[in-house]
This record gives sequence, C-alpha cells and structure tokens, in this order.
Amino acid sequence: MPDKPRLTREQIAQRAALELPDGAYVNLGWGIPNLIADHLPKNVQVYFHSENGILGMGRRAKPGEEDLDLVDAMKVPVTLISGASFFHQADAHLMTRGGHLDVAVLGGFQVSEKGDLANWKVPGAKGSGGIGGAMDIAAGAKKLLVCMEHTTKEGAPKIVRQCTYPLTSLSCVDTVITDLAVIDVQPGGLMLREIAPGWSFDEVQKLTGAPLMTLGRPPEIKLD
Amino acid sequence: MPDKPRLTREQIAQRAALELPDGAYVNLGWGIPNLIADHLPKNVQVYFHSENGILGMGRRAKPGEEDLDLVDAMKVPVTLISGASFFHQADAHLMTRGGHLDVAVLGGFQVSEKGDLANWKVPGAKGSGGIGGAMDIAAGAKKLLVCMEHTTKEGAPKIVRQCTYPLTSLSCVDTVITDLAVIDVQPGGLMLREIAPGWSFDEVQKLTGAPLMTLGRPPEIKLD
Amino acid sequence: MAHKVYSSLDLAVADIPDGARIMFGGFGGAGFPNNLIQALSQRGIKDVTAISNNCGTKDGELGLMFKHNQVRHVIASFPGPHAHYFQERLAAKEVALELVPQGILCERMRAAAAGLQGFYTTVGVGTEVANGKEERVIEGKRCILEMPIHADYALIKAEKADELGNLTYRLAARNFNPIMAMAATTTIVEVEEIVPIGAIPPEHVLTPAIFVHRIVQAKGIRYAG
Amino acid sequence: MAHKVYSSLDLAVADIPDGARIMFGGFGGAGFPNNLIQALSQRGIKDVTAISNNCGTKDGELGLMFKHNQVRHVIASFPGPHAHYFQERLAAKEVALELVPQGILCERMRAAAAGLQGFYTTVGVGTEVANGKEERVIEGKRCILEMPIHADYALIKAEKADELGNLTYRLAARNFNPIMAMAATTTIVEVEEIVPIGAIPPEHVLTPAIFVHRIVQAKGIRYAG
Repeated sequence: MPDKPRLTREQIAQRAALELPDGAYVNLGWGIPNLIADHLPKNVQVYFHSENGILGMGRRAKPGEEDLDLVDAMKVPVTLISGASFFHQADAHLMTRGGHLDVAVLGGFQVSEKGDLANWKVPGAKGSGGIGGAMDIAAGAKKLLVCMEHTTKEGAPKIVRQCTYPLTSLSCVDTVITDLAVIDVQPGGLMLREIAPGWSFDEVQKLTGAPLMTLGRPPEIKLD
Repeated sequence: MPDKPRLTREQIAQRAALELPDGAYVNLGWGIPNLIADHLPKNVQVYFHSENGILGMGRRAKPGEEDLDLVDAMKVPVTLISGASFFHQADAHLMTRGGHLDVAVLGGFQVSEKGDLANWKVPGAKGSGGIGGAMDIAAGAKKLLVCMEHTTKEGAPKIVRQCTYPLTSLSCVDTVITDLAVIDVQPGGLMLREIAPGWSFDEVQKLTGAPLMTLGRPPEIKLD
Repeated sequence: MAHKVYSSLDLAVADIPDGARIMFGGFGGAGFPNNLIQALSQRGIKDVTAISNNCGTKDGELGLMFKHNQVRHVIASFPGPHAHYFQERLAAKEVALELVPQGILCERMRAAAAGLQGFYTTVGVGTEVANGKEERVIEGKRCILEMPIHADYALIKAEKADELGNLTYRLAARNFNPIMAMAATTTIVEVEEIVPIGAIPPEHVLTPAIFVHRIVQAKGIRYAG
Repeated sequence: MAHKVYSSLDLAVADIPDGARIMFGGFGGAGFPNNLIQALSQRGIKDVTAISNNCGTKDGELGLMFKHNQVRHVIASFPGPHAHYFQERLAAKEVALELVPQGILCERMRAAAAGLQGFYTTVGVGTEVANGKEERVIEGKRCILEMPIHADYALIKAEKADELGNLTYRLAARNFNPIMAMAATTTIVEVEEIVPIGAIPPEHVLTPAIFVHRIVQAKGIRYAG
C-alpha cells in the first residue's frame, strides 16, 4: 500500500473547494486549507473571511503589489475583492464564534469518530504552541471541514476513536477530506463518502483508527 | 418654611455645572440634568455623550436647523461640536457601564443614605414605566450626580434612609444637588457640603429623611 | 453570488411567520425601518415577539403593530409614555412586557450575535430587573446572569447598501441597527440608496455584508410619529 | 480641553511603572506600536505583564522586550514559532504564559471595557484552556466561565488621530487596536498623522476620543521583523 498513489495536497484542496457553495462566507486555516482559494470552480463566488478583520479577501498580492497593512491571518500580503470590508478583531471573531461563517476549513493533526478536533499542538513538541483563532472558528462555523493527510509521516492513523493530541474543540468536525477519502462525521459514526482512485474500502479502513461505514461501494473522489 | 425661597431648577443645573471638570466626558439624563449644558462656565470644555451613540453633542438645534437623524436620548434635535463621533448603541453603553464617563448626572425620585437611587418608576403610576439607559449609566459612571428637588410636591423627603420606590441602582450616587443643598454620599453617611441661602442646617435636616452630617457651618451653595 | 436585493417591501417580509421573534432597529425617531414595519403590519402578521428599544409613538414606528394587536410579547428598555396603543394593550393584558436596561438589551443581543452563552453584570442588581435571575458575587461585586437574546428576523434601517449587503448609517440613525443586524438569523434592511459594489470604501463599512440577508430600497416614511 | 498630544515617544511612556499590565495592539505584522515598544524597552522597564496576540518576531515588535527580559507574564493567543526570544525565556522559565483562544482574548478584553464581570462560552470546553475554569451546562451546551482582562496601559497604533483623540486605522492594521483602546485605564496611541479637530468625519471615527489618553506622532519603525 505505501506506494499506491494518494491525492496530493493540491488535490485535497481541489476536492475541498467543491464543498463551498456559491455565495458562502468562508474562513480558510493554515496548511492545506490555504490552498483552496486557487481551486474554486469558475461559477462559484465565495467571500473569504480573515480573523484579523477582513471580509472579501482576494488573491495573494503579486510581487510589488504588497501592502504590509493588508495581510491575511498567516501574515501573507493579500488583495481585496470589490465589496470588501474591515472590522476589528472582536467583530471578526463574533463572526467565527457566532455561527456567521457558512464554512470553515481547518488543518488537523487528529479527528475523532465523534468529530473532536486536535490541530494546535503536537505533544512533546518544543516551544509554547499557539491556539490562534482555531478554537473560536471550530466552535462556531456552521460547517467545519478538516483537510489533512490520512496518516502521519510514520503511517499512524490521524482519524481515531479518541484524540490523544491536545484538543481544539469537541464534536465540531462535519467532514474530513484526506488524501485517501472524504468522510462525514455522522451521529452513528464515520461515513466514508468518497474514496481515492485505486483504493478499496478495506485498505482505507486499515489506515483509519476508527470504524468506517459506507453505503454500498463508495465512489471515487471527484475533483471537479 | 414653605415660603422660604429655594433654588430654581435652572439654579440647580447651574450648581451642577460647576461639578464638571474641564475635559470631562459627561452624560446628562432627563429633567434638571438636561438643563446643565446651558450653564457651563466659559473656560470649561466638556464632551457630551448620548446613549444613542454620540460623543460631542453640541447645543440644541435651532428652528430650521433640525435633522431628525441627529437627536439626543430625549429625541430632541441637537448639533455636533467639532471632533464629534458616532457609534452604535452597544458601544455607547460600553462607555456608560464600563467606567468611561467621568461624570453622569441623573434625575431622581429618591436617593438613600447609602447612595441607592430610584429614578425610573413611580409606584402606582399608570403605564409600563421605562428604564432606558439609567441603570447602565448609574452602574458605571466614575462619578454620579443626582439633581432633584429636595422634597416631593407633597413635601415628603426625597432623600431617605431606604428607597421605597423601585430601584435603579444600589450604592451608586456620589453627590445629590437639590434646591436646598449639595450633599455628598460618604461611607459614614450623608455629608451636607453646601446649603441654600437663608436656610439653616436644622431646617434642611427636617426636610431630609436620613441624618445629615456637616463639618462646621456649611457654606452657601455657590452658583459660579 | 447571492441575490439579496428585493424589489418590494412586501416581498422582503413575505415569509415572516406568525409568532416570529423580530428585532426592530431605531431610537428616538431615527433609524426606524418604518416602511418594513408598514409592510409587515399590512400583511396581517400576528403573535409577534418584538425586541425593540421602545414601542412606537401612536400610529408611528411599532405603534402600528400594537394598534392592530399584532404583538404578544415585547422585550424593550423604554416602551415610552407616548406609545399609546402599546400602553392600552398592556393594560388590557393583551401583550406581555419584559423590561431590560438599555445597555443590557444591547449586550444580550450582542451575546447572541457573538456566540456567547450568557454574561454577568452589576446592572440591575437589587432591582426588579434581577427578579428570577441568578445572582452571585464576583470579585466582591454582586452580579446577575443575563442571557443572550436572539431573533428570527431583524428589521433595520440603513442609509446605503451595496448589492452585497455592506451598510452605512447616517448620523445617530445608527443606534441599535448594527447590533440587531448581527443578532438575527435573517436580517432585512430598508435603505435610502442602493449603491454599486465597491462604492463604499472597505474602511467605512459599518455593517459587513455577512450580517445582511435582504435589502430593499424604501422611498416612503422616514420619520414617523 | 485636555491636552493629549505628546511631543515624544519617550514622554508618552515615561510614567509606565515596572510590573504594569500592558496591552499591545497588532496582528500579522500590521498595526503594531513598534515605536512605543522601542521607547518602552529602552527605558529599561521590567516585570511587565504583556497582553498581546503574539510575542514578536526576533527583535521585532514585542520580541525586543523578551530579548531584554522585560516581561514576566504573557497573556497571548499565538506566541508564534518565530518569537525566538520569547520561546527562549519560556524554556528558561523566565516568563509565564497564559494561552487564550484569539476570539476569547478579544471578548475578555471587551468585557473589561464594557463593565461586564464574566461570560460563558463553549470555546475551549474539554481542552487545556478549560483547566481551572468553572464549567456548567447552559441550554444543553457545556460552557466555561471566562473573566475580563483589563490593563493599566494599552499601547496601540492608528493611522490618524485628531487632537481630541479620535482615531482611524488603515486596512487590516485595525485588528486588536480598537478593542485594547477600550480595555485599558490609559491608552497611548502612536499615529502616522495628527490631523486638526474636525478633519475626521464623525461617521468615520473608528475609536472615539473617550478611549484615547495620549497621542504621539511616530515617524520610525512601521513594520518590524
């Protein structure tokens, strides 16, 4: 199995982009989620929120176009779309926590079968770690997607019965998109909705730390 | 005593105006307090706050000058001074409750010897009554003045041991300015600081429902 | 792109059901969604829970809905002595009133908007406002627990909207409108002018489009009563 | 009229005592009061409690104060992997850290600003953030009680100030600055430009003058690190 092709990070982002409905207000977190903006279908217009107080972020600024007062939550110079607005950080998080974002997409270290998310601290890592906006975003988004690799570099499952990493938020994840599968967190457990080309249910189950369900034979992950 | 002259409402306001330090942020409530703005000493600049979201209210609008989108908390068309600002009502009351106003001046039905204030509802009166901003203002102002007549129309004391009218806020009043006296609420009780011209301590005490203290012979109420 | 601009006041309020919880912006005559209120009342809605600073003036503002006995429950800070129809309905026990201090009304709506589950305040301690509320001492101060106020709809008034729903307000007509816009599931705004997207500078937007769901241009009653 | 305009950065921070609780605005490199931080650090202040989203970048922003070991306690949401001096001091146990979710950090400061005594939130429930905090269930949701964060001083950055202290911010350099301005006893702002009173239209003021106590024009380090 190790040499079977998996989705690339760009492909995970591409798949995740299809989960964003037209007109949605969306926050993208660090890591793979940050690649999503480049993969939006042409006919879809979404409005990107940044927790430092921007609604209507556009693409990243090109060289020479940067304004250091106009950065996203990752300190990357960005641009605005027409109709953008600025507000202070308390209002920015009123939006995250108060259920105003239609979709938020975060990276993840672990997701449990109940939808618990761990994404801010690796046990034993050096340094303070940092929470940032993740806890507010995870607690409040109407729909929370997590994009991550299906397994750690060492091959251990990142989808687990119970998170062992420090938690970000309980029962918050709606859908996990990995390099092997699209999985919905449902009241009864984890439902495998789509699967990477060339992979079988049993193969993905073996790399997953919690039981998966499926309705018949899961279709291949669609990318457009 | 009934025919002895007392301060007029305008004079109470005139006396209260002297309690506003230069540069102070001030909220004026209904009734006598609303007359204070006309009596500010020439060398004093204060900034008037209105709980509907104005800082830097100026004088009332003259006929022909009114803009119905620019009204004070009493629905009276007003003007702005240079350097005014607008904000929403939650921020307006963040200012009142959060201790940002240097002085607030409210009208009163009763003030107790502990500085409790009753000013929003007359027992037995018809109708719903209404709280408005008074409770937030009373709870939060750095210094709270109450301007009112010393006695009711029937001659009953309005300064009392314990309020019998519905309360606005507990232990909130710093100073009461009436048509007979200026009285500070102190931890040990009510301190008569100034007295109306021609009135004796004993005469004022008789019209007051709680014991007054004084340091020697109280001076006459100063009006400028 | 979502289409938020409605062609008429009637369409903008057409689906608000009987029994809805509705916030109404405005203070002191300024910033009331008078045209939306007219449309809502004319539709014959009933059993509304109204959240508003006041209860109108005679036929004006919310007064109309009390005249037609369309409100069952009111959460307000200062119903107003000139809210004749409200006062009549209250005396006849046709409407129930919850009185809330004005700033606490704002904060309870903001708490709903911000996804907070309640807050402690010293405001109202020892008064009738505290009746039935949890009290505790925090750092030596007596406090009561106040709960969020959410609404199904907010009817608000703004000066300008762009087609995405970014809003500006004129002078003190801002008042409760931005808070209510944030605290309701569906926010409907009547505006004096609809401007092209991009016409409002991003730093001057007072209510970001995320809080606005329906926009209707109203040329009608600006001030009532 | 109060005179809020200071002639130098040094004078603006001259009386901040050792051990002060200080908020520092800024996020992602934008809106940091870098010149005030420099002045404060050069003065040799010590034992500061710093309230800030992050802990600087190398020598930049708050990094300078960690380099000189001037901070004893930090309340932050995302100290940052590039906050080398902070991370060193933390490893050496020369500074204590309280990690707070970013939105909750904003709300706790706003609660202090707004005279609220605490609030319940679902954010952080079941995580290390909840350690030592009261937990209860409200309407079926597990919540923790979060307390206000107040400061003696806020050091913030704005674009323009008028001489009364009304402020505007540029683009996303707004971030934490307006909240911190409201939450401190004394707010000190460095600005790019001081404009005459009346030059900022009342509807465009982003921080009203009541929250601003000292103004200093800074031509120096705008972005650091």
